[in-house]
Amino acid sequence: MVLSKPETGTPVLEMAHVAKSFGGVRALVDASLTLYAGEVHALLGENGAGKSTLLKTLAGVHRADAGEIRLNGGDFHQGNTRDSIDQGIAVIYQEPSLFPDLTLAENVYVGRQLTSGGLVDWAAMEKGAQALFDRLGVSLDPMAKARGISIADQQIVEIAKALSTDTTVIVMDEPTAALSSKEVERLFSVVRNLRDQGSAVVFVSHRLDEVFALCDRMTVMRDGSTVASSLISETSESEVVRMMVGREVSELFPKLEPKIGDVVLEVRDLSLAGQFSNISFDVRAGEIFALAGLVGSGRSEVIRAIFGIDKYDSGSVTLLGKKLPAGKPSVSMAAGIALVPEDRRQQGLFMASSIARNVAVTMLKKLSSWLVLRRKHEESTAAKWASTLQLKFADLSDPVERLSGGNQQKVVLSKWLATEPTVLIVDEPTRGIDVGTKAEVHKLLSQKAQQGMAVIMVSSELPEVLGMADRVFVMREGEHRGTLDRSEADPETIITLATGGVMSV
Amino acid sequence: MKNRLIKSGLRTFALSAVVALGIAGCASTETVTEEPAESTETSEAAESYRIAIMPKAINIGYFAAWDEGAQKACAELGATCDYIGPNEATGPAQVQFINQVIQEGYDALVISAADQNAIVPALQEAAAAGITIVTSDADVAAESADARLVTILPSAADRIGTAEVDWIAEEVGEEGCVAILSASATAANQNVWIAAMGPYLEETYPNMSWCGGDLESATFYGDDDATKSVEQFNAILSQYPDVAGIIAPTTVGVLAAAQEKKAKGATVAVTGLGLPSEMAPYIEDGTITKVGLWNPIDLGYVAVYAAVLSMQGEFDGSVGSTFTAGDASYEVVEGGIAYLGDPFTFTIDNIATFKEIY
Amino acid sequence: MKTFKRLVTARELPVFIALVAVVLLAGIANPSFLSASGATDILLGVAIVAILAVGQTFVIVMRHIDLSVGSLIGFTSFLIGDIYAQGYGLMAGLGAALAVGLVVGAVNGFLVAYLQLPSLVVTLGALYIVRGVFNDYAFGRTITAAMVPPEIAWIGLNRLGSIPYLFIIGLSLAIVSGIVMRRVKAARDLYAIGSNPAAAELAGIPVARRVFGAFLFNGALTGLAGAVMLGRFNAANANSGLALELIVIAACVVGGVTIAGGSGTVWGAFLGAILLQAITRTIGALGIPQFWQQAFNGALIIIAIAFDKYLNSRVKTTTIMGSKDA
Amino acid sequence: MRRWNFSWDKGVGIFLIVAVMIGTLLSDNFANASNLSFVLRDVTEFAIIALAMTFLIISGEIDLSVASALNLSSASLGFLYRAGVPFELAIIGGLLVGLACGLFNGYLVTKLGLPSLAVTIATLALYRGLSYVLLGNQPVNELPEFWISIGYGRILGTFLPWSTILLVVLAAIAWFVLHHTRYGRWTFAIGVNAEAARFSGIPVERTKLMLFAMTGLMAGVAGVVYTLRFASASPDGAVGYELSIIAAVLFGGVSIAGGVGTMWGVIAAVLSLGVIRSALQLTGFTANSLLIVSGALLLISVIAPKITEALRKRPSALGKDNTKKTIREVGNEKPTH
Repeated sequence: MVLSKPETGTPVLEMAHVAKSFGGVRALVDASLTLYAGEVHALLGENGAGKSTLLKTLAGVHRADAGEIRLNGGDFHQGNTRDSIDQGIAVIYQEPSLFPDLTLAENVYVGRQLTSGGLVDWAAMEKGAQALFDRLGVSLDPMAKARGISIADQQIVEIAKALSTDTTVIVMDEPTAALSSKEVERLFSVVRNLRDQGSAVVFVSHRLDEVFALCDRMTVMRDGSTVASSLISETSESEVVRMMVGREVSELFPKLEPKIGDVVLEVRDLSLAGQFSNISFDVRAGEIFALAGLVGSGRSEVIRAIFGIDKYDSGSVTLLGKKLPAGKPSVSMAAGIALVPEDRRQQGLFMASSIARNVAVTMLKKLSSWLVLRRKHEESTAAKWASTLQLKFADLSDPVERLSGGNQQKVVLSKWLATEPTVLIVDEPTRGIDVGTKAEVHKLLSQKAQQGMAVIMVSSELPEVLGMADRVFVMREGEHRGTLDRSEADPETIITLATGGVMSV
Repeated sequence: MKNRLIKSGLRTFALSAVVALGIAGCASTETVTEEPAESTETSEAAESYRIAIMPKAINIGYFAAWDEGAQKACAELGATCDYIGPNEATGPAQVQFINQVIQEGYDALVISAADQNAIVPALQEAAAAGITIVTSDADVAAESADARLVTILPSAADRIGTAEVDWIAEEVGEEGCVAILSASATAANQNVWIAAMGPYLEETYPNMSWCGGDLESATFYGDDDATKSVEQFNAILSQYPDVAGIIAPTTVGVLAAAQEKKAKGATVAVTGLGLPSEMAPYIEDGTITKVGLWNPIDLGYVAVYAAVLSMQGEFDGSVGSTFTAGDASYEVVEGGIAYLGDPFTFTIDNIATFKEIY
Repeated sequence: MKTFKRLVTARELPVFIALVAVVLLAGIANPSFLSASGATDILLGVAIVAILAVGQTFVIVMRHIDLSVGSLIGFTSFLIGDIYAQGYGLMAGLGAALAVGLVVGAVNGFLVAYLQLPSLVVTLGALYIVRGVFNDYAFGRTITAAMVPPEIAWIGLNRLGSIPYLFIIGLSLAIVSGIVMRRVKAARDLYAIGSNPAAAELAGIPVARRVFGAFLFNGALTGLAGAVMLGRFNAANANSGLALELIVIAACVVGGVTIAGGSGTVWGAFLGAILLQAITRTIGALGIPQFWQQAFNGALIIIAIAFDKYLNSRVKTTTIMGSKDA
Repeated sequence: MRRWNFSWDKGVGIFLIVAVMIGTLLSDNFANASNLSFVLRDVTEFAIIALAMTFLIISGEIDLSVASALNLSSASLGFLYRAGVPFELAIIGGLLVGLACGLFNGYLVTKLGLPSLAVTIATLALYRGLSYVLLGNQPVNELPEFWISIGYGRILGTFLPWSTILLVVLAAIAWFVLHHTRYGRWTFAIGVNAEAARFSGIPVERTKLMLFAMTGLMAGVAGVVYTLRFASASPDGAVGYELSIIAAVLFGGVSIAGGVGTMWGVIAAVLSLGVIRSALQLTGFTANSLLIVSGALLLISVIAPKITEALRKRPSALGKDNTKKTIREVGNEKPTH
């Protein structure tokens, strides 16, 4: 273990040698985390390294099998989620968990509503929430229902929730995954503010640039154990990556020389009220075409409309000279379009179903002779793709929910590559995936493009866009702002186009 | 009371145990067939017949009295009678029990038809299996009369209908409009009685009429359900604020109407067919002046006699043939029907006696 | 201004407007409908369903359902009369009714909250078991007016001015429950649970205990409501309360308590029950033939659900993650 | 290597065998051809609708209006026949009405996006009401002898009711479609995660509409069988069947949360309930006992898998299984992880 010199004073939180097993699987072997007041502490590691389990132990979701947890020098009581909250632990999960039917004010105070005389005091909660929102510099109506507010706002509400009690430790599990850079900046200023007021913040992210921009110290985990802990200023990105994966990652963006062919997909004047308008572009065989822009700029909506999930109001989508009907995913799929969606768990997978069924779901027709579905073919197809994509699994009949995030994404990719699409659309293909698998996915996309597939990629990670794309189509507020060739694409230009000229990072 | 509850609980537990463990033993712990009737030794019955007594539904109080009469006859005749039937008064539910009667090889079936059509094929199958079938209280449809040997009904249909019209006429002073609160729209008995009421009222009482102008607009269906009957009673009042009287030719309906009349302090006159035990409080406090009903005990009693006598070869059910049950004699008329006689009426004068009986 | 805005956007408002419209329509067509006795009819008729709808609301806002209420209320209404008739008195009967209600509620609650079984299946099973035990217990016996405790009979028969006491019981219950659901912490948890069960767990809400508590409350309320039912009909038999559960759920749905959980109020459910009752009565008052009544009821429930959907989709803004179908 | 997993549908199969054995032991009148024919005939309508309901519940929806749709189909048949339409055409009319009922439910659920539980409570009242509108207080009887003999009679020289042939054919088709065609796979996929199904190019709404339509059609078929078996059509037939049918389907191991179930589990469940009813009757239990047994079986069908699951806690990297299955799937669901 590489330990840096400790900060002065007693740590706020000390988790030492924590171990936790589920059934026979050891999720935590020897995990330690030390946290001081007034610091932003990065918790790093690949998916499956044990970060989430460690944090859930702190949150009271799990109970550690062994190890010691001390809070403010005293014993930390491992009870349920309520007990952890009462001891000053606030966890903001990757996907904010608000209650859509409740008002924002009640969301802030949920489970411990303000009362007067034993009854819930709505006026006090409204006032309190308003004060918190003001402090965080956001204009949200505390009495509005949470349903429908943006993810960024949801995160702000979660932070307000954490601030509404005497919180000593705030844990943020990948809070930036779904945020635009502008929103990330707002979040960062909120977090710095918290730090300056003496809070201890644990920050989990896969985006190393953010970690280096924001955090003071970091702890790296691998395979259920803590492998390093040091000041951010004493390390470098490449060193962190090496510690996370346990080896050198030489090529995160293994871009192959493209062989651009003819136009396969023509999108003309596509509009959907309130989402995007007059979007036109061509995509050629063999190219990787990136849609860039802030979250909420309409990128995902455009590709959803192309695939047919949402019905566009006007315009046309033409594939290989054939016009596709609006709002018919099954037709688009049969015609040769594939969509690897943004939300893997909710949109990409049938979590409780087997790996084989997940892979085969897009090609049931091909696997049937006349009406009869041939199960042997289903399994052999799944097995073929599993080995092609180097999927790690025990049995093809295992439910996909037992796989790690990266392997789950491979299953989604398998099911779409199996349809041998002309156009492969990927929406945030590497979100929440560890560095190792990330490189594998990039390599795969490159290969497929080189073999003649047209790839449309939506990504919020600039390095990914710059590293992979042959052309970059930048959107802002539902409109096309410019198209850049690989040679002319650089972070500044893209951000300028995406933000309307105001540089924010 | 407590014992019953405990018994029910134990039975539930036992049943659950059977189900859960799939073991056989429990089923023998307890069965709920009627206690065998006290075996008064009889001289005339050389062989002991097994007879199934099947009500429309076993949960209806009226049929408990009906079964009482049947059991009495069985005891007198030395027959073994089992009271079996569904817990919902529908034809399809009854068919499952008719099947059981066939399967267990009963000699005879005395049944009150819950549905005049739906049980006919099942009855025909039972007859084909050699089971003597007597309907009592409620018959099958006239077109299917050959599905049973004979039916024992309280009074001629028209007589029940006209009697009820006479009762209401007396109460409203032969003036004003009258509505009907019936059982379900498809209840065969009620429909026949109501059909007889229609012209009789118009012809006999010139100053009386059906609310809304005709029989159809005056008839409401409470489906023999307490809640719905009360609702329909109120519907009558709101639709015809000038209604003078309501005839409820069903025990559930008349009870609901009496209760609602009392609750609202309504002035409308109510009469119909009611069980004395259920109607007694309302007759005693003056809410209701008069209701009528035949004696269900007699219906059950006579039906068992008809079945046994037929099996003994002393009665063939043909039109004009006669048989004797207890101290009365009955003749089969057109349609294969034997009638008990005019319905009984209950007023403040005799209710005290009858409320103890049924 | 803010208060006014909240009033206008409240889900209960359209239910209330519909109710007023229905009553006016019927009143124009048939003036007797608007009389005091016409109102008394509706109020008396609605008491039982309204009370059960109040209890059911506690369950439905948690994304659960309780189908056992029809069997249970029938059983306890019979039990109160039977125990009184056996000479044990009114309080023993009410005690037994409460006890049976608590037992059924506790079993439902235990299976749903702690074993995490689907409430639809559990309470459907309870519906059958309770009805079976009840029928076995009643077995052809009926509770007649003479067997009804006089206090209960009195409450069932009398009224304050033209408002029946039974309705006052229902109304007070709805008012109190409404305040509880708005102002008591534990009751607010029910909304959180129904709105997002997983998040409720993470927010430190004792989900299992709350779910158990709501079922227990509904069981106890339904058990005691047996007394109201007995007072209403002054009689009981083995079929009492049959198929009442679906009417109760329909009343909740019409009143804006969404099946998906998380939203709806006790007051809405109460209004929904009155609206359904008023519609039933209106059909008669308008002179629509008897045989059309049920068809109209069904059609009107569909309209209510569709309207609810329309209202919600207007309020809802599309989210970035894609809007969900309801 | 494949583990042999205990699943509830297998339990139901075993239960059916045990129930037959117990019935045989306890009553001399149980195990014979004639009783088998009674049991088969009694479960036919339930079974036919249960076949379709299985698909519907697996897809995450529910239909409470089936008994009313059955009866509306029967009432329409009777209405048409009484109006002078030839009986064969009236049968087709009844089937079409059943189909229309299902399509209407499906339209409200898939096109207007209304929750199926609420919608079908409403159409339960609507379809029943329409039966009354059609027939009023006059049931239709005196149907053609030939058809009644088909409805009630047995295949010449055997104990098998004619309706059993229909049931066997429909069950075979349903089993095949659910487990051996892509349409069955779609049904499961939609039940597990409708949104992912949509993103996988499965026509979710069209499939659900079809499932509702098929459920309506099967209710129509059951309505015709019902009419013939009881030789009449009346406005108040088949009351309350909906909950019994749903109970049978759930007892057969279909999860109310959707995505789980087998056709043969459901068939075994329907037969088990018929067998148990018969055995209870023949051993002298009342109809009330059957209610208790039905309820207990339903509870056991959800409790037993929990217990077996708890007994062999499978190793899971996810830790606490947080997929709490509730009624919510009937409305909308957004699983949170």
